[in-house]
Parts: sequence; C-alpha cells; structure tokens
Amino acid sequence: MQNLEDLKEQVRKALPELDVVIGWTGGYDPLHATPHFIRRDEDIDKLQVNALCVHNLATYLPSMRGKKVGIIVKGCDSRSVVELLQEKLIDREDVTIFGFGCTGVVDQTKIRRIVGDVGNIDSCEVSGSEVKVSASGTEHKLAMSDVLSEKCATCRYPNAVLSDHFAGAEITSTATFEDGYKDVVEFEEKPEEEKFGFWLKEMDRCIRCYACRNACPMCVCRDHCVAQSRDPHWLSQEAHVRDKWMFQVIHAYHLAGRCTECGECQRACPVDIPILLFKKKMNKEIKEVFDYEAGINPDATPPLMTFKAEEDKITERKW
Amino acid sequence: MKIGVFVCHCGTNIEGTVDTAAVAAASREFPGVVFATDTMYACSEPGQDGIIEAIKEHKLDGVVVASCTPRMHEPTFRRTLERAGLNRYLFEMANIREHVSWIGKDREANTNKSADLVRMAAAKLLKNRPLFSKQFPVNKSVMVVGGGVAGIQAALDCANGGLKVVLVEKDTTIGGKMAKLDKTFPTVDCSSCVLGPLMVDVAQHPNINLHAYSEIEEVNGYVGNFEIKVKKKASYVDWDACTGCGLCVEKCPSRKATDFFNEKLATTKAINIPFPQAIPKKAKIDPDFCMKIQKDKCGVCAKVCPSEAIDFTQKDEFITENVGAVVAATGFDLFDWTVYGQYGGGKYPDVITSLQYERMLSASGPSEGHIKRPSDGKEPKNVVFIQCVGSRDKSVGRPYCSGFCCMYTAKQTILTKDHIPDSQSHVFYMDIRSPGKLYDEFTRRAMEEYGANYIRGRVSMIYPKGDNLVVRGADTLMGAQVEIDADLVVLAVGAEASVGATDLAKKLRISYDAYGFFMEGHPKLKPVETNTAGVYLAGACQGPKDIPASVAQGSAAASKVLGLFSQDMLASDPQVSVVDIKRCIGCGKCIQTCPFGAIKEIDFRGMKKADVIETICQGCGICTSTCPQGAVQLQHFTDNQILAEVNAICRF
Amino acid sequence: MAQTKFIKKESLSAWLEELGQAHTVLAPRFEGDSIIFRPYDSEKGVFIDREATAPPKKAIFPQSETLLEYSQIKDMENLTKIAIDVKETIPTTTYVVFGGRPCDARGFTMFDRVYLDGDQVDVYYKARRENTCFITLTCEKGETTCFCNAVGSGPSDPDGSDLLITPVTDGYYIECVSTKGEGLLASSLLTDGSSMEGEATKYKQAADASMNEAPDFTGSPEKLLAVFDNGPFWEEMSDKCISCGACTYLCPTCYCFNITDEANGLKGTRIRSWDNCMSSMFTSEASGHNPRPAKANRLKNRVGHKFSYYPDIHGGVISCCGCGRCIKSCPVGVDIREMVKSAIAFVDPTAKEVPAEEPKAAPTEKPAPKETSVKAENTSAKAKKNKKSKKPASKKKGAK
Amino acid sequence: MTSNPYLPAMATIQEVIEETPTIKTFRVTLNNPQIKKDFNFGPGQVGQLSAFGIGEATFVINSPPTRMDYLQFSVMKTGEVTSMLHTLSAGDQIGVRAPLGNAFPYEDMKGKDIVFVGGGIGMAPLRTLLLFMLDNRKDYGKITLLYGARSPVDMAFSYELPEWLERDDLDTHLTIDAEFEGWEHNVGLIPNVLLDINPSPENCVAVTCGPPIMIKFTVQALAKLGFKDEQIYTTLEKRMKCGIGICGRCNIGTSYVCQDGPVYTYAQLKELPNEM
Amino acid sequence: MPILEGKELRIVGFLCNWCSYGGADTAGVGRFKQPTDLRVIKVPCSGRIDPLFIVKTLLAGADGVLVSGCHPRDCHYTEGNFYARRRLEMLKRFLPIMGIDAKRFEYTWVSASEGQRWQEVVTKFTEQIHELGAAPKIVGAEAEETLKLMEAAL
Repeated sequence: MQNLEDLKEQVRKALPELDVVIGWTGGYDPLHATPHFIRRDEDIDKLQVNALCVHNLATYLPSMRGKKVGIIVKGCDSRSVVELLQEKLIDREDVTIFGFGCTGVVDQTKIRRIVGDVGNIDSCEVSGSEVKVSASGTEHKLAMSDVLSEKCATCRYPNAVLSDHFAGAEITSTATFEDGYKDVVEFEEKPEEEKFGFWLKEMDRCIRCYACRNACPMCVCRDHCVAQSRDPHWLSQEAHVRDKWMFQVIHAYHLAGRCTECGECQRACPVDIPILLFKKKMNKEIKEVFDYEAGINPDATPPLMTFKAEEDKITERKW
Repeated sequence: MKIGVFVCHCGTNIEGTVDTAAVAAASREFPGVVFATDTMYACSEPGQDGIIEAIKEHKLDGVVVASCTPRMHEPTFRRTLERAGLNRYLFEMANIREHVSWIGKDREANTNKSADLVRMAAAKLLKNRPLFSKQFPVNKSVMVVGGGVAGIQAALDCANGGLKVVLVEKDTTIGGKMAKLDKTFPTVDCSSCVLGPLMVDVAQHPNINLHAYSEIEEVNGYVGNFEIKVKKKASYVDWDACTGCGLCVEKCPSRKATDFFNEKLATTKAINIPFPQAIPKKAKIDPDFCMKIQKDKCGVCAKVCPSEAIDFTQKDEFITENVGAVVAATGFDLFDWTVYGQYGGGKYPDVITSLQYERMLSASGPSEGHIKRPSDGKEPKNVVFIQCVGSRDKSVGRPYCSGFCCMYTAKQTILTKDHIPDSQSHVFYMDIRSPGKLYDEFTRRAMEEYGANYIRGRVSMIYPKGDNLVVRGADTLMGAQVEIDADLVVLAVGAEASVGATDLAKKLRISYDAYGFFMEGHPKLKPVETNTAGVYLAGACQGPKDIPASVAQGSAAASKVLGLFSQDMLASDPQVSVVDIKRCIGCGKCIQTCPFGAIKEIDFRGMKKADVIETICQGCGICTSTCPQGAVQLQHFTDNQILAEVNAICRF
Repeated sequence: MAQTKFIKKESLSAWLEELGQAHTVLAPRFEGDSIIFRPYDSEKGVFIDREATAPPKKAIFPQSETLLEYSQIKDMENLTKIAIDVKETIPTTTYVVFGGRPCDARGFTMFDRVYLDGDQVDVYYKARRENTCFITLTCEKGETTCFCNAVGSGPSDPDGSDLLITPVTDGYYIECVSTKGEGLLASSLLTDGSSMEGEATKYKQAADASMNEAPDFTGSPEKLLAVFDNGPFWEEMSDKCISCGACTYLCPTCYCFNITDEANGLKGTRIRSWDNCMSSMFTSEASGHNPRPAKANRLKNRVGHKFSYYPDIHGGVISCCGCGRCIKSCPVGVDIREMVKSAIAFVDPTAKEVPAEEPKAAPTEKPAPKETSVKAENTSAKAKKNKKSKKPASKKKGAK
Repeated sequence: MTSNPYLPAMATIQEVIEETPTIKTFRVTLNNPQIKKDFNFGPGQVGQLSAFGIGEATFVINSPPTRMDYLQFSVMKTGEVTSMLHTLSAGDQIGVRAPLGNAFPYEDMKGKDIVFVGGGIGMAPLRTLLLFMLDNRKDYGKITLLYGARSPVDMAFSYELPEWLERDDLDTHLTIDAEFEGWEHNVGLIPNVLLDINPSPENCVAVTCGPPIMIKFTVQALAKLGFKDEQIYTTLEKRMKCGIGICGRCNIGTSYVCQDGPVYTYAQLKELPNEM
Repeated sequence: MPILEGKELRIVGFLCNWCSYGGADTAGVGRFKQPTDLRVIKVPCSGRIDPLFIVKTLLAGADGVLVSGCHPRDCHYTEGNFYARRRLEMLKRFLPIMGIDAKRFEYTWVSASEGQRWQEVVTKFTEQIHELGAAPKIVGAEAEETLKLMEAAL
C-alpha cells in the first residue's frame, strides 16, 4: 500500500504523546496479519497495512480506557470507534484515530475454500486486484474479487468516518445499502423449516468459546456477560444447540442498533458459523424502520434506547 | 423454601368450573410446595386465619394463593402474611378466576390450566426474596398548580390542615374559569360572590404563598422531596410595590390590548388589572401593546404610579420551591369551534361562545350585564343555543361529553329570559345530560317555566339573512328540518385539555390521555391520585367537570396530601431496581432509558457504576430489560423470576 | 504393536461401517467450512487430508457431560420430607475415533496424568477412556503452525493411539499400538500389512523431514516462573489476546471444566462443561474477589500451566501436543510458541528497558532431533519437589 | 469398583443456627450408617455442600473430629448456592462431599503455644482446630484466641463465647471495629488488638483466617511480633471447585489448593507465585 | 401439567400489570369466553419485557407468545410501552431469520377496560397458533445423527 509510509510517518509523529498505537503486522505465516501494539519507534517499522489486516482493532479500546491510545482504522473499524464514542465507552480526547482509504480485506475462509490446504504458505503477495499465494510449493493466483470479504464487496464506508490523521487519498464507493443485504434477503426467502434446520445444524458445532463475543468491538460486558452468569440465568452450560443458538440471539439483540457490522464475530468463529447473518438481519430492519445506521454519528442515540410517541414506520398492529 | 398453596373455591365462582381439590393435589408435586389445600373463601376471615394457621403449623415461608386477580386481593393476602410474621413479598397469586374459571366451562382444561398457573407462581416464589421498605423524611409542603376553583379549594384545605402551600397560577389572577362566569347552576347564585371570599382567603392565608403569573419550569426529586423550578413571568410591574390602585390603568393611553379575561369581547389597556376582585390585585403590562416597550415612547404609567412600581426592564425570574407533594389543578380550555364550517367558522360576529355569553351576562363584563350582540350592539330577541360544539363529535377528535354544557345552557336560557323578558331561546341538543342534584329539575324549569324551545337535533348550517342569522337544523323528534331566525347564536363549546397540559405532565412524569387530560391512578378507586407518587389531580385537568365536582376533587386531593403528610417518614416501595455493582460495567444505558431519572452515575473505587435512587424509582423495569449484562434487576420481577415462570411451563 | 495390517483405500468406508455396528465411530468431515468430528455417515464420507478444525476431544471429554442426575422424591404423606435420589451417570457408549492425528490422540495422555493417575480417579473420564479407541492417521507433513516435534512428539507418534494408520500405495498400513487396538483388527477387510512396512517408514520419515525446525522450549518451567511477577512482560504478551476460549476449547490437552447444576422441576442434573482459564469467571469467587482479574494474569496461567506447572508436577512433560490449533484458530493470531520463547529469552528483569523482543528472526538454536531431550532434561530432580512428598503426609495425619 | 469422587453422600440437616444476619450454621449427619461410621477427617479439611439444582460450594468442617455427633458447616450468604443453603431447615436433605483437602498439621503443633486470629466468618475454620485442641488440651501449650467482627451482631458462635471466655486454659479476646452499646470487650481492628495482646513467638504457631485484607495486616502484625513465616498458617478453601485436583481452577502456580491445601503456611504461600 | 394432548398448545402471554392484565381481568369479569391455552406471566410494564424472554420462551418449547401492554401514551410509567414497541417490533421482524414463523409472536395493546378486545385478541391468537400447529422441536444435528445411528444399529 503506497500510503503505508505516510501512515508510519504520522504514527511516528504522534507516538511520543501516546501510550500505544494499535496497528497490524505480519502473523504466523505470510497469509496472516496480526494486531500489533506499537510502543517504541522500532515497532513502527513492522507496521503492515494491506488486505490481510482483517482485525477490527477497536475491540481493544474499551479495556484500555484511561490510556492515550492511537488506533489505525479501516472505514468499517472507524464506525466501531464512533459507536464506542457515542456510547461514551471511550473518551474522545484519549483516542487518536489514524484513517486511510481502505480497498478491502480478504476473507480467509474464501481463500481456504479455493486453495484448500493453507497449512504451509510459502509466500503471499497482495495487490489491488490479486492475491498471489504460494502454498506447499503451488502458486495460486486469486482474483481479489473472489477472495474479498463480503462486507468489502459492498462497502459504503471505505474511508474512516472519523479520524485525526488520514493517510493517502479517499476511496469512493458506489455501493448502496441494499447491495449489502442481498444475502439476508436471499436467505430469508427460504421456507421456515429450511432456515430452522439450517441453524440447528450450524449452531450445533459451536464450542461456546465466545470468540464471537470477545472479538466484537461493541460487546463491552465481556467478563460480566450473561452467557455464563447464574443471576441472571439465561443459559445453561449444557452443550445443547438451544443454548448455543440462544446466545447468538442474545448477541444480536444486545447489538441491535449498535452493530457496525465489522463482521468480527463471524471471522473470529473458529468453526465458521455464519453468525453475522443475525446481526445483518437486525441492521437491515433497524435501517428500514428507524432509518438508522450505527457508528456514523457520534451524537446519535441508538434507536432502541429511545422512542417516538408516533413512530414513522411502525404501524400499530391491529390485534 | 417451604411453600403453602391455597386454592380458593370463591364459592362456586371458581369451584364451578375448576376442580380445586385436584389443583391442590397437583400442587403437592411442585418443587418447594409442602402444603396444599383448597379453601372456600381464601379472602374471608376464616380463610385468612386458615392461611396463618398453616404458616405456623407447617413452618411455611412462602405462600401461593390461587384465587381471583391479584389486583383484587394481593394487598389483602400480603397483610395476612405479615400478620403471620412473613415478609409480604414471599407471596404470589395465581389468578384462576378472572383468567380461568370465568372465561370457559371446560373443567378439565380449566383444572389443568389452574395447576399450571400455580406451578408458575410457586416457581417464581422460590426466587422471591424478602423486600424491605426504606424510610425517608418528608417535606411537608405542597405545591398546587393552577388557581382555579379546584386549585383554590385544594390550597385552602391543605393550608387549613397546617401545611405550607405554594400556589402557582399562570395568569395574573387566580379564579380560573369560574371567575368569568356570571351565575352558577342550578341555584343561579352569583359566581364571583361565591368564589370571591375563597380568593380572598387564599390571599390572606398565612400558610399560602401565591405565585401568580408564574409557570412550572422544571420538576426534580420525588415524593416527599420535590424540587420545582418556577418561572415568574415578567409583568413589568414590581408587585411588591404595586398596590393595585389602578391609576396606571386609568391613565394608560393604549386601549387596544386584547382582553383575555373578557374572552376578547372587548379590548383593554396595555397595563391592566383583569377585574376588580382579582387576587392578587396587581397590574401587568402587555408588552405587545405598550408604547414604551414597543417604541420607547409614553411611559405614562411610570410617571403616575405613586409607588414607583413600573419597571419596563423586568425579566422573567426563576425561583426554586421545595415541596413534598404536588396537586395539578390546571383546569381546561375551550375547544376551538372555528373548525366547524357549518357554524360560520368564525366569520359571523354574532356567533359567540357560551363563555363569551357569560361575560356578556356579567355585570362586571364589557357590556356591564347588558346582552348586546357584537355586530351592532342590539339586544337580541331570538337566541339560538347549539349544544355539543366540540363534544361527542368524533369528526373533530372530541368523542367525549364535556358534561356541563347542558346545564350551563339551561342556565343561560333562564338568564336570557331574565335579562330580556320578551326574548325566546332555542336550544339544539343531542341528549340532555343532567345527572346531579336538582340538575334535571333545573333543565325542566328552563323549558317549562322559562319557555326555552328545546329542539333535538343537530344544526347543519348557519347563514346570514339581512342583519340576522338563520340556523338550519333537524328536529329529529318531529322528523323535520327546521330553520330559525336568530339574532344571536351561542355555541356550547366543549372543554379540552388546557394549553400546555401535556408539557406539564411530562415535567411531572404523569401520564395523560389521547386528549391531553391527565390520567388518574385508577378510574374508580384512585380518582385524584396519579401513578407518580406524590402527584395528585384536582378538577378539570383530569377531564371535564362542573364546579362542585372540581371542588370535591380539590378537597379530595388535599385530603390525600394531608394523609401522605400525616407521617413524618415515608416508606419507599421496595419493588425497585437494584444494581449489582459487581456486574455493572458503567455503560449508562439504564440511565439513558429511565423515564424517571431514577438512576445516576456514581464513582465506585475509580470505576463508573450505575446507582438507583430508590425513592425515585417507580419499578417499571425498563432498565432491567435494557441492561445487556443483567446487572440492574427490578426486585420482585428479576430476570430469574420471570425465567423461572417461563421454565415452569416451557421445558422443551 | 506386533500386528500390522493393510486396508485398501476403497474398503475404508466398509470397515468404518463394520466398526459402526458395535461402536459409535467419530470421523472428521466438512461441515460448513470447518472440519469436525461427527458420527460416521457413509453418505457424508470422511475428510482426512488435513488436520481437523476441532480435535476429537469431545469423544472422551465432552463439551458438557452429566455427572449425576438427582430427583427430589416427596413423601406425599408428609410433604416436608423430601428424599433426594442421586444417580451417577457413567457413560457406556463405546467410541472409535477415526482419522485423528497423532497430536489429537496424544493430548489425552496429558489428561490421563490428571484424571487417572492422581489421588482421585475421574470415573467418567475413565469409563470413556476405556471405551474409546483411536485410529490415528500419520501426518503427511507438518503445517507452519505444527510444533509437535518441539514437545516430544512427531507426525507419526503413536503415543495415545490404539491403531496408527499410514497412507501407502492404494491403501493404509495399519499398526496396532495397544491391546484395545487389537480388538478392531478382526475385520476380513484387513489383510496382513508387513510388506508395507518399508513404504510406511519412508512416509513417516518424509513427514518428519517436512516439519519446521522445532522451537527450543528447554528451561521453560523455571523461566516462566522467573517472569511470573513481571507485569509489563505479561501485559505485552497479552496485548492482543481477546480472552476468548477458542485456544483452550480447540486444544487437545486443555482439560479444565466447570460444574453447574440445571434444575427442571423436582429433577435436575449436575453437569460438567468445558471451561477455560482465559475467562474471568474461571477464578472469580462468590465474594467478587478474583485472583486473576486481568487478561494478562489469565494468559500467564495458560502458558504457565502448559509449559511450567504441569511439567513441574508431571515429570517434565509439557502439557501441549503441538497441534497448533491455538495459533491457527486464534482470532487475533496469538502464538504460544512466541510467548514461551520470549519468556525463555528474557534476560534482565531488573533492567529498566524491557525489550521482550519477539525473537521473530529464526531461532539459531540447534535443530532439535525428534524425541528431543525435553522430557529427559525436565525430569531432573527439582520437578517433583512439592506435592507427592508433602501433601499426603498432612492428609494422612488428618485421617488418623 | 472405583468410588465416584463427584458423588455426594446424602446427609440430613439436624439443626440450623442463625449466627448473624448473613451467617447460618448447619449441623448435618450422614444418612448412610456405613459411610457415617467410616467417616473421619482432620481439623481444617473441607466439605463440598450440594444445593441440588443450584450447585456446590466449599466450607470447612468446623466441628472438631473429636465430636462426631454431627458435622458442622457455617455458611455466609454471598452467592447463589449459599443463598439457597440459607433457605434449608432441619430435616432437609443435603449432599456432602467430604473430607477434601489437607488438615492443619495438629500433630506438629503438639507442645506448642497456639495463637488463633479469626475475623468474621474466618472464625469457622479456626473453630474446628480450636475445639480439637481443647478436647486434647494437655497436648498443647498456651492457647490464645483473638476473634473479631465488624460489630457484636456480626459475631458468629456467640453462644459459645461465654464458655470460651470463662475457661482458664484459653485466653480469649474479642474485638469489634467500632464502639457498640453494651460491648465490654476490645474495640479496634484485629491486627492492632493482636499487637496489644503481644503473644510471644517462642515455640508458638499462629493460625489465622478472615477477609484477605485482614489476613494481610494480621500477617504483618505477626511478623512485627517476631513470628516467622513458617509459624503462620491460613486456609484458602474459597478457591476450590471440584475439590479433587482435576478441574484446574484452584491452582496458584504449581500448587493446587484442593490437593496441597487449603491449609498453607505463610512460608509456603510466599514460595508460590504471587497470585492471591 | 402436560399440555392437553390434541386440545391445547403451549401459549405464553406477557402482560403488563396496569393495562392488559387488567383487561384480561375485565374479560373475566365480563365472562367473555376464551380458549384455555394461554398462560399469563405478569410484568409491571411492557417495557420490562426483554424481547429475549420471548426468544427464550419460544426456544424452550412454547408454540406461541403473546405480549400485550398499555396503548401507546397510556403507559403507567409514561414511556415503557414506547420502548417496548420498538424492541418488540424488531423481534417480530427478526424471528423469520431464525426460521421461526413471525406469526408465533404477536404484540398488541389492550387497556384495562377493553375486556371484549382482550377476548378477541386471545381467541384470534390462539386460533392463529393452532393453524401453525406445534412448534418444531429443537434437536442438535449431532444428537439427531447419533439417535439415528443408534436406531439403525438396533
């Protein structure tokens, strides 16, 4: 990414005033990046920003409250920061936001689907249109459009919606809201039994690790989550699909009107359960009924935390 | 917990369609239940004694009564538990009468359902915890909002009962609508002669502090300890200095000011005192018409005022009053009848409202008691009264009956005859509603002794003919259309919620109905209470009322306040939300959604936490369903209690 | 060990079906985008070309398992008299786990020391352990995240397995590792395998050779204890950790659990379910006190337990089978190898600057041969210092 | 057949004593006569009490092994299980898994002076050892008890205190945090009162239990008095879950509280990683 | 008690104390005949109803859930039903993604005086649920497969 050097320069300038700057660097193999906590000048050199930088680093912010934190954000990540600001879970004066024009990140699951065995990655080159992966000696040229994360294909916020520093040029987007929810519509059109059966099957392999929750930037209860509490006792610890599924609904509901749809829940899931669908569904309805999207305006109020005496789009049910 | 279950026959009310013995037998199998029996009348004295005995004999520490609705007897049985030494919250009711035995005759299904309801109640009871009220001190003073007859009555009764009273009136004088009336029905007494002494009492009462020309700006606090910000509107006259001598009014050259007191029948001076008996009798400048304020000319009033009370630079002033209770007595306003095109929509000067007619009849009114029609000042001979203008009419969004129009119209026909003996009154009416002591007799007198011509039917249009108006309507009793030549048409305009009532309701956190009338606590049993503790209602702010009803409510509200203040300490309802400080992450969502401002942010060892102010919390539980981690729990309706009920009947 | 067999590739499904007659066969297959062990279904087949996403841990240590069922029995004559009937629920189903990797099977040997060899035997585990056979597949090659060779194992390690099968031309070479395994060899689909031994050995050697250089964990028990109180060290180590349980629940050696009750009317169950030391609830006490309040404390325990405390108690064996799932499946790429190496490399705790420089540059240590000396070195004297000697003494005194 | 260590033995509650507004004491007897007959334990060992449907929690058996008419557990209401236990009454059934963990090394303590320092519910674990020693009085030297609570209302075992105060062979000191009408004993924080009592560390061991903050300052006071870390004992039973060294949650570094503890000397704790 | 086989389905109602519970009482006082399936859970305010209670109830085996509160503007607590309306509307729209027929859940407003209306609501909702029939059972894929295998083996 040509903006990387600008970004590094901006970070270098800001670092003396900050406790830490969170970015990305190379991970355990060339195909993976990992979050990177920059405390010292030399850490800056390891900074990496490209299509492998999938993680939404806003997840770390609430627990670092009280520290001066710099954070590098993709457009979607910035919405999480805005939402956290809006809910006063972080303090604006303590957060320095480094934005850049994001051209999208890969979906590792898609790469796995195409490449198959990704256990031995020799090299990986990412350009705007292509990901070149060499796995176990075999070269794979993957068109970016085939491995781009779903959210990026229909991204409407490629640039940070709020930033203190911005590297490079802004990216323009032509996607519409509807573009992003075709999968929801398509899924919803299936018969009820099919959908019900789908979730029974998918949710069954959940291992209840709560990576979905802990990767979620808006799940700020964490240690106090109702998933494991006895008072209130919403869920049993039995390995029953009922409890696993219930948790996903709890997650979706607690995110209603707050979810910035970064997709970290689904990305984090070690057993690839398509749980983002629940959140997208909720977001779609929130948009439809309240014309609201989370993480855009730091001064807005999430729609389920407020009301109107006369609702514009809720017709009273004549029941 | 050791639970006792008592399944009530309620005579045959329940036993008729529910096998109560079978329900009791089934209950014995439920977790926690160590005793179960059926009983003839659980609420009767022997029934209650039976419960107490069972509590003692079986060492029960929780009781389920399956009987009628808890809205009926929950307080009864809670007292029973207390008499047996148990905490009142270790009690649940299963409603097997209203929700079971009375709504179907299938004995098997009813018995089965009753047992389920007992199972749910017992399951919840297992999660119940004893709850205890907290005591807090009371500020034994009361604010009465509105100085109409209801407010005056409430204020006087409270003051006579020894309470400090703050009376807030938005106009410059108290007296309200009643002060504008000429006579009252059914005795045809002089209205101001009846009201006047009360107003004077208010002015002179040592316990009453009157803020006229003032409005409520902001309400904080809770029952026993309200903190209310009052806006004293600028009158441009220093009322401490003003003696009400009236010299300024006399000399003021600006005569075009709107005369609200006289229902705009006339104009008045830019500085004025609404009527001679006004309390307080103080002058006020209408800045829109004051040449000094508008154009910096004139200033005559300031020059003539012997006490130098005029202050053209006066600003609104805010004061804070601390009181323990509030009586809302904001009365009503008149429906804007001009929406009715068929009555001319306001374009015929000789179509007037009933209250304008009152001013016309009044000796202190603009025409000094002479009935003169507005267009040409002539004395009318044919007066047509039209009933239900803005009442009982869905088409204008006023489906309710205003209640008093039938009576005052009858009075006005009598007064018309008194004033103009050769006049003829015609009354178009829908129904005559006159339930009250001597009321029906009064309307009969209007018809029979005073010859008022009552026509049952609606008026379809009024149109001008020469100097006069023609009123066309239906006589439904005759089945014919009638047209009457009228010199003057008087519209019996209905009542609607007073302007600003809903704003005040929001500040007081009380509910109001679709028309803006304040909601009483219970339509039958709590007519002057609201659902906000410490806030009471009096008079027409709750719904249209005539004078005796308003006065009765004023007294009723006062008695409620006096009752409340008969205790030095108040007990808070322990069914409030409680924050588990260990689980709270301080996100503030509960604070954001609490309708009562009952949750505040606190600092706990350097961490933000939520804290419920018990005395303000009303126990709605919105916070509990908002808190994602369940850290704030509404006592007696905790997540686990509700989940226990769900689990009792839905286990896969 | 004596027996060796051969099975043709095309007979594999028939064999699994045969085994399915008497046992529940768990085999990996694709479900969505993950490879999960599921009851074998011939229609859905098996997928054994890669390490499964989740190990077959649940065969012996289910995600949640009933320890006991209780019921309150009311005396209908005197309802206050409630007898409680408690029924233990020892599992009896027999399992065959097919297609796991050596690391998957070896993980249970870490369990064994705790669940079987301690003062108290975990009867549920014991029953399942005895009722479960592992037919393990030799790995073709290591992955980037694999490091079994660093924890005393390798891609064809039979430790913990009952049968080890190795791909050879047109089929699999089957080695019997345990007497339990022998019981699975009765099928007529299996032929003598001795002729395939050579080919199998070559396959194994190739697999060994494919492994990345093993990180050297020598000295981890002492080194990790030495940095225990170094707050900044662990804070940096845990920077990116999000405290989820993906690493532990996918770990073949993580054995911690929680015990909870679930009531349903008068009946109920006591269950034990996977729990993990990354969760704050794990050590949270009823009073609200938590000895491990921060994620740094918890991650330290996870690393410490595997590479220090467990080896300290159990003769130097590192409680890690090197499967690499915790690295691969971590949503944020926390790498346990790096943490242990950092602790080992950590030099001067008193120095002001604490550059726990992640030794990303390839370690220059000697390439450890297979079956490294890790085990041997750590068994050295001090490891056994505490419990075996001290605890029973005081307990016996009490019991007198 | 291997016995199932997760299976509680059923017991019957004989008596419930309301000690303080938040503490209840349960006296239970095991139902199975054989198990009851074979049951023995050392002072300091713990039991897991089962509230079926809710869960288990750990409590020290605070009756001494010298008095086996019943096993006694004192339960402070802190969470779900303890709240449920508080609803039980005489005649109710309860599950007990005991004895678990180690005991105080009462053999090693023979011939020595003993100082007990208990705070609040922390008196319970001391009670078993105290009564055991009183029942074997000749084996031990001077025994000093310092027991403190927030107020007299919060003082458990109040019915036993007169006897303890009476005894010539026991030097009992009681203290509360702040003045209280009718209170005739010490007023002040436990560590301060301990310094006033000034016990000699010579041939003496101190056994202390209470809230973490109290233990911290008590240990400091003991050190000031000359007690060595090896002479100070405490118990950490609250960290235990399964009680048999398997579930993996009670470790402090290499030491599993349910196996190596719950009784530790302060010296042992100091050796362990600092994770209290 | 078990559900009356073939006769009833499991329908759970969450009613606010002030309006709808009172409305149900009024219906009782008026002897307005209603189907017997419904089991009512009383809550202080519709604002107390966490939509997750409804999901929990449906996943716990209920065939239908009915929520009823005060008419908008009539809330005893002024604002509770306004919040409830938003949250419940979202739930109604959310259920289909789970494969749960949205008709299994309805929310409505019934005042304490509307006994007749309550009768209509209960009757209509009960009929609606009976038309849908019993809710599908929730069995995890693996549990189901294991069961199938065991059955096949027997």
